[in-house]
Amino acid sequence: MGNENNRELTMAAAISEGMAQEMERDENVFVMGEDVAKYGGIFGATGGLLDRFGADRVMDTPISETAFIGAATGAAAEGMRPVVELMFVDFFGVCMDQIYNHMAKNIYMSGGNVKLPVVLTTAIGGGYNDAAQHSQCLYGLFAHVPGLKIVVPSNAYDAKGMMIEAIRDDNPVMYFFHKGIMGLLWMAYFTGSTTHVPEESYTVPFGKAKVVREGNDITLVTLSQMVHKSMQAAETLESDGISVEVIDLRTLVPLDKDTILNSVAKTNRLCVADEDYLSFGLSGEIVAIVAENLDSIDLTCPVKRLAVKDMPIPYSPPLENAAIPQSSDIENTIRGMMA
Amino acid sequence: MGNENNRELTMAAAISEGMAQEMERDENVFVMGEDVAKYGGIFGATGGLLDRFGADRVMDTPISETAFIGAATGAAAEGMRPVVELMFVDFFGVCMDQIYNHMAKNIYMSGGNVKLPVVLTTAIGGGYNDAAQHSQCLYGLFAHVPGLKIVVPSNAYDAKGMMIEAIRDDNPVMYFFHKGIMGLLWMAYFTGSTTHVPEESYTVPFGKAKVVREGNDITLVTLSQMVHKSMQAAETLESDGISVEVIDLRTLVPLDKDTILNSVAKTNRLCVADEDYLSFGLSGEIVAIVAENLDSIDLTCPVKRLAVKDMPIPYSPPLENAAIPQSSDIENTIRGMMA
Amino acid sequence: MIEPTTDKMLWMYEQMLIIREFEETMVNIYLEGKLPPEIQEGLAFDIGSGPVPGEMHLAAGQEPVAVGTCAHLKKDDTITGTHRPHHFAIAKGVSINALAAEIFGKVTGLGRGKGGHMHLFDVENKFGCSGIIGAGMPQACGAALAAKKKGKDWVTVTFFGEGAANQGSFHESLNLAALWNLPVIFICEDNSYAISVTKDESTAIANNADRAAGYGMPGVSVDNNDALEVFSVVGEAVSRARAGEGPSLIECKTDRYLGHFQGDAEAYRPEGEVEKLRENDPIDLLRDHLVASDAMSDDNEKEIKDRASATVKAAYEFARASDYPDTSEVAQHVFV
Amino acid sequence: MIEPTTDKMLWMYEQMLIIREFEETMVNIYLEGKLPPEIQEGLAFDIGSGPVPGEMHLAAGQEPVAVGTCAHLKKDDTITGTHRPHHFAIAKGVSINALAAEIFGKVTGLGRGKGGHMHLFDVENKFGCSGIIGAGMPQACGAALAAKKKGKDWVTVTFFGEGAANQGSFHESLNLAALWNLPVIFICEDNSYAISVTKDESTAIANNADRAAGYGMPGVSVDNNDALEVFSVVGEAVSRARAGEGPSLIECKTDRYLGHFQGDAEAYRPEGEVEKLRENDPIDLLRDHLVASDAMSDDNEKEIKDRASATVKAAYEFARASDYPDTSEVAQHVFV
Ligand SMILES: Cc1ncc(C[n+]2csc(CCOP(=O)(O)OP(=O)(O)O)c2C)c(N)n1
Ligand SMILES: Cc1ncc(C[n+]2csc(CCOP(=O)(O)OP(=O)(O)O)c2C)c(N)n1
Ligand SMILES: [Mg+2]
Ligand SMILES: [Mg+2]
Repeated sequence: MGNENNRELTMAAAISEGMAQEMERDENVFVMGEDVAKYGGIFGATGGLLDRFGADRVMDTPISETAFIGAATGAAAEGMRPVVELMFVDFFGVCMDQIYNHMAKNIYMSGGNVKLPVVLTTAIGGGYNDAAQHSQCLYGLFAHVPGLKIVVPSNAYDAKGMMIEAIRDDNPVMYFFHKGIMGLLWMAYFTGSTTHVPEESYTVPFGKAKVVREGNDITLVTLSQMVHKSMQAAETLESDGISVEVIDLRTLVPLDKDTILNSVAKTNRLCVADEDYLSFGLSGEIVAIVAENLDSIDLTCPVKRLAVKDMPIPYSPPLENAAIPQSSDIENTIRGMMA
Repeated sequence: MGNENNRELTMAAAISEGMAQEMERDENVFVMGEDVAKYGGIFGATGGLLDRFGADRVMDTPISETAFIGAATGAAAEGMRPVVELMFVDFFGVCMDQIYNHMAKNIYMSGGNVKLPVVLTTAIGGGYNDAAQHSQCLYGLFAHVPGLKIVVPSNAYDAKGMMIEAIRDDNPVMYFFHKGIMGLLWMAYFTGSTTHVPEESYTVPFGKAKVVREGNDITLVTLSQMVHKSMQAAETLESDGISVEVIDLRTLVPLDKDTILNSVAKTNRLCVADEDYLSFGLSGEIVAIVAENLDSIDLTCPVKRLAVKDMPIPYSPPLENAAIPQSSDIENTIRGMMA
Repeated sequence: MIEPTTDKMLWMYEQMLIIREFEETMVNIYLEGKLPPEIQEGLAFDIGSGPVPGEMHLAAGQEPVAVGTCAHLKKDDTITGTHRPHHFAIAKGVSINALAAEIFGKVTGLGRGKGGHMHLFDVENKFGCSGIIGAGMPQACGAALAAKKKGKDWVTVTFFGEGAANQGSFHESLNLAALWNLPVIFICEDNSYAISVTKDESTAIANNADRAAGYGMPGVSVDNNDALEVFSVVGEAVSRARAGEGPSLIECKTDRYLGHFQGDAEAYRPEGEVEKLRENDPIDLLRDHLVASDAMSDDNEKEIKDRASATVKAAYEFARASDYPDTSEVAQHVFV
Repeated sequence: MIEPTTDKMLWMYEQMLIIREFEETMVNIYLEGKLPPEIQEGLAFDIGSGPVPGEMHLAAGQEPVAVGTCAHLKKDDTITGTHRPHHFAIAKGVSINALAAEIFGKVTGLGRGKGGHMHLFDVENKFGCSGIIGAGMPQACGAALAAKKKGKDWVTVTFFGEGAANQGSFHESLNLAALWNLPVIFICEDNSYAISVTKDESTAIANNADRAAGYGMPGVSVDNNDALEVFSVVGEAVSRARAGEGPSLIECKTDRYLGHFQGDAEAYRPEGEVEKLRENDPIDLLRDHLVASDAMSDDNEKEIKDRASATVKAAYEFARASDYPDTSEVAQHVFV
């Protein structure tokens, strides 16, 4: 912490600070979910809120995701601004109807008459051996179905700004935080995710990807925790004279196609590094965007995608390690593309 | 009908015939779902089965998709071979956890010890103004999550053979039939879907796409009802001297990459025509497969994708017509690519 | 027994007439352009043709549930309805013109034609519905939670069929509503059928009202499809909810006169069942009560009937005369 | 009151000892390599390190539910368990070696290391479980349906927590089981907590057993975490199910001695609560009963205890000594 100008926060603290500032500003904002109150959220995203705002505004729920996530939609339609947590994204299957057939579609089906200012937060990602039902990312699946804005921060600064932006949005926003960058006391994390976070309220706009590292030889498109693995790989590759441009997508809906296209137009090579499932998802979309623009872009070599190769996430440490792309996989893939 | 050698069946009749022959052959096969018995399935996929096999083997269920689809998994684990219907794929959100966290993952999580011979059938597609919650395809979403074989027939011959193949498979198979090719008496359909169907039992293997029309100028990858729209477009284009190769994917998992790659290597142009949502889904995957092979494939022009452009399906006829790709859209797109 | 005032009763009667006429007129409108099937040889009917394509679920016979409930509701009270939503919408005060226009897919419709008949949203009158079975209950809990948080005495009513009562959302929502003491009233429209599946084939017990005990809330069953009895039972639940005394579950046995959707061959229905049901028509019942209690003269009756007919006629005329949305609207309103 | 034979009682006692030792030994194993966190400065603990990474839910204190139930089950009977599954697996007769090896992620594990502690599958002993709350109940209905179709007298038991009882799958499954008269027994392990959320904060009524009436099935509550009482109540339900008389709901109040998962700081627990709970330990209770009824001598007791310890020790040794799966296995078994 120390000096305010340099104040550093974990991503978890940044998220809860964003929520707190909006709760302060607007009495319609409230938080609900399993273990969000007394426990402060299993991954700390709502830490400290109960003490500050009380049980009426920070509500623990039964294990009834259909009911309470549907209730968030119902409350939002009446002018409240709920922030509701689905503890792990892996549990979406018990409540997907409320999410994608209602929260995501009611605005469109009403011809724009209904407003649904709801933020649905959820924990994603593996790397700590929680196996097939607790390690998925699935942001690509939610980006695929229309009507949800999809936010996937990689660091504390963005996390706070995008949380505030999300709460102020009159549309449903799904907000995905990767467990391995929250800065938890009980899980190893990429320290690059703990950053300077201004105390004052600020927003980070949706639909603007960030070039987190400039480079000339290849464009590496990535997001969430994989940004940190990508940066590690890029640093190693630099010492071998390979200059990697790393793009942090930050939001999937809206998607910043221009930043991707401009970069690939410059580097003429594209690699996508993703922790979601490989086929029919995020990585294919990024590639397709480039392939649709091959009149203005030359590719020096075929594109490459790194992702979970269409298997459930295995539990056993060596298997999980093999299933989820690692820094070294990114490195090797890019070396192969430069050969 | 007429002569057996030319016997034609609608896709609905072909599907129920496939089920019936397997029920005859194997007493472990049974059918359950909402309105599958007395009603014969809202889209006729189980027509006639109740009369033939009785209420113990053709079971109407309550509107409890989580319970009865989960029960299908539980029964399959004990050696039964259930065929279970989710009336419209659009309802998956009330039971997705049972489908994707259990039916799809239990085999893997058990290290291959559990077998799950279950077929989950479901109706897909729009074109008859049933609006945002009853018109989706969503096969791309299920192809994205690992552990489910994904079957998407476009005609009666394939439908019967793939139904029998599905029932005999020891893995969970999701079987998607498009309402607009079932040959229903109450919904206009593409008559090309009603085909000759042999009376005897036969299988159509998974993972083999079919070149349903050969051509040299462009490869048009498609599936399900969109095969028929594609064939219409291809015929029109032929009269203008544009030779379109049309590929019917038939299954998404496993996906026949070779047929796609071989075709595009020949035509040097790729268009994907799909009725699912555009972004982060099927069409991107097909494009990515080609973009990953640009060392052996030359593309004369950027690829193009036709799909539902990331909006819920609107009800109003002119809007629905604009939302879902039509024959004329395929035609125009391909003309543009040849210009 | 809570008795409605004469005015309320007359309102209920008129609303039932409007609903019945709206639904029964739709039976014919729906067939326009579908029969004979010009679209394709051999077809009996084409669901995707005519001025009103797609599925059509009508509520003729089920009017008592809608009017007996809505007679207690104010504009600020919320309703979440079902895939069979017209009667609820009309009784709640949703513009019948905008309702009809939505069903015709016109830009003057409630959702500019985007929603269609199962997806009606009226922000002003606080009405919504869904084509997904059981989906309204969680959202109703949220609306009720909002009222509580805002310190208002607004209540929320959520309707669902007896088929929907076996969907998981029922259980989760009733528990949540009771746990949080929410001002929400769960009203089960029990018309004995979920498409072709009878209640016996779907439900382990005879009365869904008995499930209320599993949530510690009152559960009442109304057995006679009588608008006055619905009025009485719902009245008590609304008072409880407004007074902060929490949720209730009410089950109304009622009758679906028409097919599950239009085009339903109803092979699953016992021969003559509908004719029997129609003999105890709830509109006649209320009419007789009004006449017997001298609350309605012959002139009154004629006036009300004429007005009801005119209302429905005007709505469908408005719908027909309206324009389709421009196709450029297709990409609008994914987000606001 | 159904009384177990002495042999059964001794079996129950030994199983409880094995389970307790298995769970309490795991408390320490789990911490290996996690403390002090060599991985990263400032970290208190690293969940992803050590021989047993990932979440770990232990059932110390909850043994009576598992053994009182499994004392009635045969190999051909099926169990679907929860995210807290070890006690059920052990009592059902799943190989404790293969169980331990799975928890260590070894190729000799039940799922060749692919599943992990929440995802244990034993086809031979007909045991499965899931990390998703409430997910076992529908699958249990399916197993029971299979038994019925095959004409066997097999029963299925599905366990779930009191937190899970508010998940929609509970409602759908109980209704389906009752409707189809399935040989399935729903056993709610009520340990008062769902992570940090107490039963009062999650459930609108005091006893989940009371919800059975909503499905027309018997519902019984066992209040004292006594293995003998669980044995008695479950025994009746198993007999009913085997006789084709349909499903039952049983609620067992029980005690979770440890955190929800290992690493849980348990700030939500009243000070001293666990110590209080441990004073009425169900293993001591059964021991005292065995001794008082002369069913177990001191020698017997020692022998049983030693055997239990040896069993657990051998299991963990087996697990440690086993190999990890080859990484080539990662892509295997998506399909069989
Ligand atoms: C989750 C879900 N499952 C199935 C359906 C298909 N469906 C539409 S209406 C209906 C029957 C509903 O029965 P009920 O709740 O009794 O209402 P009713 O039609 O009798 O008014 C079914 C099964 C659906 N729309 N949503
Ligand atoms: C559908 C779903 N929601 C939430 C969770 C997260 N979760 C895991 S255990 C648990 C508490 C379960 O409580 P209970 O059913 O009482 O079982 P207990 O842990 O007490 O044994 C929760 C909320 C989950 N695994 N699945
Ligand atoms: Mg009904
Ligand atoms: Mg518990």
